[in-house]
Amino acid sequence: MAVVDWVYDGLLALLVLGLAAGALYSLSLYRAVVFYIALGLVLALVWARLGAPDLALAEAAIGAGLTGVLLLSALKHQPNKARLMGWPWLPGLTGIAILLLLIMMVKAVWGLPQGMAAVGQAALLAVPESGVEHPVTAVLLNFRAWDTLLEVLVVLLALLALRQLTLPDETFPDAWPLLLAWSRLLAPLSLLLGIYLLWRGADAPGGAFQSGALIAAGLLMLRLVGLSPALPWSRFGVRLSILIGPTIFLLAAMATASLGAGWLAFPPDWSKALILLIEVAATTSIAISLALLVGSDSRELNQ
Amino acid sequence: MLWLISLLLLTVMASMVRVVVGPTRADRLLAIQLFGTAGTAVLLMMAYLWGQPALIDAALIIALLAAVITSALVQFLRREHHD
Amino acid sequence: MTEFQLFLGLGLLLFLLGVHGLVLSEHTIRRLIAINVSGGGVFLVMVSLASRGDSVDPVMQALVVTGLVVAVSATAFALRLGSALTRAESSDREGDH
Amino acid sequence: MNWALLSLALPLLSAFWVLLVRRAVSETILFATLVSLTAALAAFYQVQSDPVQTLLLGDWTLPLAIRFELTSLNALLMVLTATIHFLVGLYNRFSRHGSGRYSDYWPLSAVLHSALVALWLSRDLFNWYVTLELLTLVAVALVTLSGPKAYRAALGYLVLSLIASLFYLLGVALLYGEYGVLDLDRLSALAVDSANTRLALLLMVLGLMLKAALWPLYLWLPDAHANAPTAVSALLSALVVKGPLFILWLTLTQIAPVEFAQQLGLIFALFGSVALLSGAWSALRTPYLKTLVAYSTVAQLGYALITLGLLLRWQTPELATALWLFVIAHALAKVSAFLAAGEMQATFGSKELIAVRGASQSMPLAMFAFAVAGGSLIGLPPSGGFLAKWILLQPLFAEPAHWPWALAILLGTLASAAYVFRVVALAFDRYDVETELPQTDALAQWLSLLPALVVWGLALISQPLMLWLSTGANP
Repeated sequence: MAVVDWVYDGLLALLVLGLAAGALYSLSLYRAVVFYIALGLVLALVWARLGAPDLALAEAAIGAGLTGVLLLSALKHQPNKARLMGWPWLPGLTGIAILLLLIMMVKAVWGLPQGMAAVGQAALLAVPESGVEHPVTAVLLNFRAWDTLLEVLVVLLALLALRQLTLPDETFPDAWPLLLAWSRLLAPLSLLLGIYLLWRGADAPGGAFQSGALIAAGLLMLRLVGLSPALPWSRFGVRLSILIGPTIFLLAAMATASLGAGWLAFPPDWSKALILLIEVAATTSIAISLALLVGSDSRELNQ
Repeated sequence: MLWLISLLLLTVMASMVRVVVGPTRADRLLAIQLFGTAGTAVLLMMAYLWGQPALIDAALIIALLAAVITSALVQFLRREHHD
Repeated sequence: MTEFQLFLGLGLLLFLLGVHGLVLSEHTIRRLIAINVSGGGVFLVMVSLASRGDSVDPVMQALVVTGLVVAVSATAFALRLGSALTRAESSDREGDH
Repeated sequence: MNWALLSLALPLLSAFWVLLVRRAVSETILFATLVSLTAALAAFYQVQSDPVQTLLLGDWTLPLAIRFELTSLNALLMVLTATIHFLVGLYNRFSRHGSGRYSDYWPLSAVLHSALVALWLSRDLFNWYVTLELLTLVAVALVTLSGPKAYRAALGYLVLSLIASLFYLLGVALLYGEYGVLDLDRLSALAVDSANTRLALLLMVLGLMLKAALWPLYLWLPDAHANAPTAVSALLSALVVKGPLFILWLTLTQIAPVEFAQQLGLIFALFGSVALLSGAWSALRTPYLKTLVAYSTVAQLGYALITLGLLLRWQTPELATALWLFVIAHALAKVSAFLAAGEMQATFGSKELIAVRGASQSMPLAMFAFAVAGGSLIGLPPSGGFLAKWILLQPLFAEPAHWPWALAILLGTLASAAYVFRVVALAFDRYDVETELPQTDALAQWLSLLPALVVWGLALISQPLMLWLSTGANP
C-alpha cells in the first residue's frame, strides 16, 4: 500500500479511537454524548472506506439522526452526574488488563485467512435467482429473510416494551421561526429521500431499514418543533401501520410454506413483487416504530 | 485525492479540540456541525474516487440530518446551562 | 499488515474499550454509550472480515445491517427506560417528603 | 416440519391480531396457544417416525440457507414451551392477581413463546443472535409490566443482556471469519483446534453464561425474576434462561475442539457445584418469598451446569438426557413454585417470607403445590427431578474417581431440601386463634398445582421419555 493510504487509514483509525475514548471517558456527560454522535458519523466514513455503502447509509441515518435525538432527550431527563466509578486505581489497573486482552485477541485472530467467506460466495452466485439485483438486499430479503423478519419483530418489541413504561412528559419550548421554516423544508425532503432509498434498494445500496430510519428522523424533526401530528397507539390506523410489516412478512412465510414452496421460499416469478411488498410494509412499520420509540411519551402510547 | 481527504480528516480532528475545550455548549454544537460538513465532503470525495454513487446518498443523508441533531439540541437543552 | 488487519485490530480494541467503560460507569447514558461503542467495535470486526476478498461479502454486510437495527432499537428502549427510572425515583423522593 | 412451523407462527400471528383489534385478548391468545400446543404434539408424533427432519429456509442450499432442525428433543421442548405458556396463561387469566384480560402480557407472552420455538428449531449461529435479542427484549418488557418498582431490575437485566449479546456476536463473527459459514453442522464439520476458534468460543460462552444466569454471572437474575409479575416470573425462570443454555450445549458439543471442551467442562462442573451451594445459601438467607424462589433457580441451574460440564469433560453425549430432563423437570416445578409463591404473596399482601406463616391452613392448596414442586426440585422419587438426578448419578457412582462430583450433588440436594423446608415449616406454624383468615382464590391455587402434578407424572412415562431424549439429544 502507498504511503497516502496509510496516512488516510491511520487518520481514520485515530479519529475513531479518539472519539471513542472521548465518548467513554469524558467527565461531562454532555461532552460524552457529543463525542458519541461524532463517532457515529466517523464510523459511517469507515464503512464507506471498507466498501460497505449499505452500512454507510444506515449508519448515517442512525448516527446523524436517531441516536443524536435519543441521547439528547435522555440527557434532558437524566441529570448529569459527572463522575466515573470512584476508585482511582481502577481505571489504570483495568486499562492494563484491557491491553493484555487486546494483545491476546489480536494474536488469536491474526492468522485469519484472506479471501471471501464460503457463504458470501454462495450468496453472490445466487443473486440472479433472488428477484433483486443488489446482493445485500438479496441476503436481507431472500436468503436470510428469517433473520430480517425477526429483526422487524425486535423493533416492534422495543416499542411494545416502551408502552409498558410510565415516561416523563415530553414538552418542547416554542420553536424559533427559523427552525420552523427549516423543518418544514427538511421533513418532506427526508421523506422523499427515504422513498428514493427504498426504491433504489432493489439494485443498489439502500433498502427498507435505511429508508425507515431516515423517514423516522424526518418525523422526529417535525416532532421537535411541534409540527408533527400525534400518533396515538389507541388509533387503529397507527397500530395497523406499525404491525403491517411483521404481519405481511409472517403471512408471506406461512403462505409460501402452505403452498408447498417452503417457509419463505418465494416462487421465482413472484419473488420480485413479494420482496417489494414486504419492503414497503416493513419500511412503514420501521419508520413509525422508530419515530415513536425515540420521540413519544406516555400520553401517546399508554392507552 | 486521498491527500485531500486526509486533510479533511485533520480538520475534523481539530474540531475535536473544540469539543473538549468548549467553553460553551454552542462551541460544541458547532463542532458537531463541522463533523457533519466535513463528513459530507469526505463521503462525496470517496464517491467520486471509487465510483460509488451510493456514497453520494450517504453524504446527502448526513447533510440533511445534521440539522436534526442541531434542532434536537436546541429544543431539548435550550433552557439549561450545565457546562 | 494490511488495512483489513488494521481495522480488525481497531474493532477488537473498541470492543474492549466499551466493556471497560461499561465496568467503570454507573450512569445509564454512559453505560449505553459504552455498550454501543462495544457494538461499533464488533461491527467493525465484522466489516473488516467482510472486506478481505476482492469484493465485499454481502452476507456479512447484511448481518451488520440487522445488528445495527437491533442495537438501535434496544438502545432506544434502554435509554427511555433510564428516563422512566429517573422519573419514578424522583417522584418517590417527592412522595417521601 | 409444517406442524412445527405452525406451532411457531400461530402465537406470533395471534399476538399481531390482538394488538390490532384489542378484543377478546386473553381468549385469543389462550386459544392460539392451545392450537400451537396441539401442533407441537403433532410435530412430536411425526418426529417419532422420522427422527431428524431438516428444513432449509427459503429453499436455498447450504451454506447459504438458515437451517431448521426438528428432533424429538426440540419437539419435546416445543411441547414444553406451549404447555407452560398455556398453564401460566390460564393462571394469569383466572387468578384475581393476574395481570388482567387486556394487558400487554398477552401479546408479549405469545411473542416469547414464538421466539423460544424459533430458538429451539434454528441451527444457525447468527439467527440465534437475533432470537436471543428478541427473547431479551420480550423478557425485559414483561418484567416492566409490574410497574416502576421493577424498572431498576429491568434496566440492569437489559444492560447486561445487551453486552452479553455483543460477546456472543463477536464470537460468531470470528468463527465466520475463520470458516466462512454460520450453519452449525457445517461448522462442526470444518472446525479445528485453533487459537481463533478457542477465542471465539470463549466469547460466546461468556455471553451465553451471562444470559442463562449461570454461576458466577447470575447476579441480575434474582432481582429481575423476583420483581416481575407472578406469571412472568414463572415464564422467565422456567423457559427464558433455558434458551441460551440450549445454544451453549449445542455449540460446545458440536464445535468445540475436544481438549478445549474438556477444559471448559471441568470449569463448568466446578462452577455448577458452587452454584448449587451458593444459590441455596442465598435462598436460605433472603427474607423475601419470591426472591427465595428466584435464588432456587440459580441453584438449580447449577445441576444443569454440572451435567453440561461432565458431559464435556468426559465427552459422553449420553449425559444430555440428564441435562434436558433437568431442564424439563425444573421448568415445570418452577412454574408451580412461582405461581404458588406469587399467589400467596398477593393474598397475604406482603413480599416477606414470614407472611406465609400458617399458610398450610389458609391456603392449603397453594402450599401443597409449593411443597410438591419443591419435592421435584429436591429430587424426591418418583418426580421428574429425581429421574434426572438418577441418570446423572449412575455414571458418578460407577467409578470412585467420580465420587467428589456425586458428593457435590448430594450436598446440593440437602441444601435445596433446606430452603424448601424453610418455607414449608413456616407454613405449618400455627396462626394465632384470633387472626382473620384472608380471602383466598381456590381456582388459582389449583392452577398453580397443575404443573407440579405434571412433573410428578413424568415419572410414569420415564421409560419413553428417556428414549425420546436420548434419540433427540444425540444427533
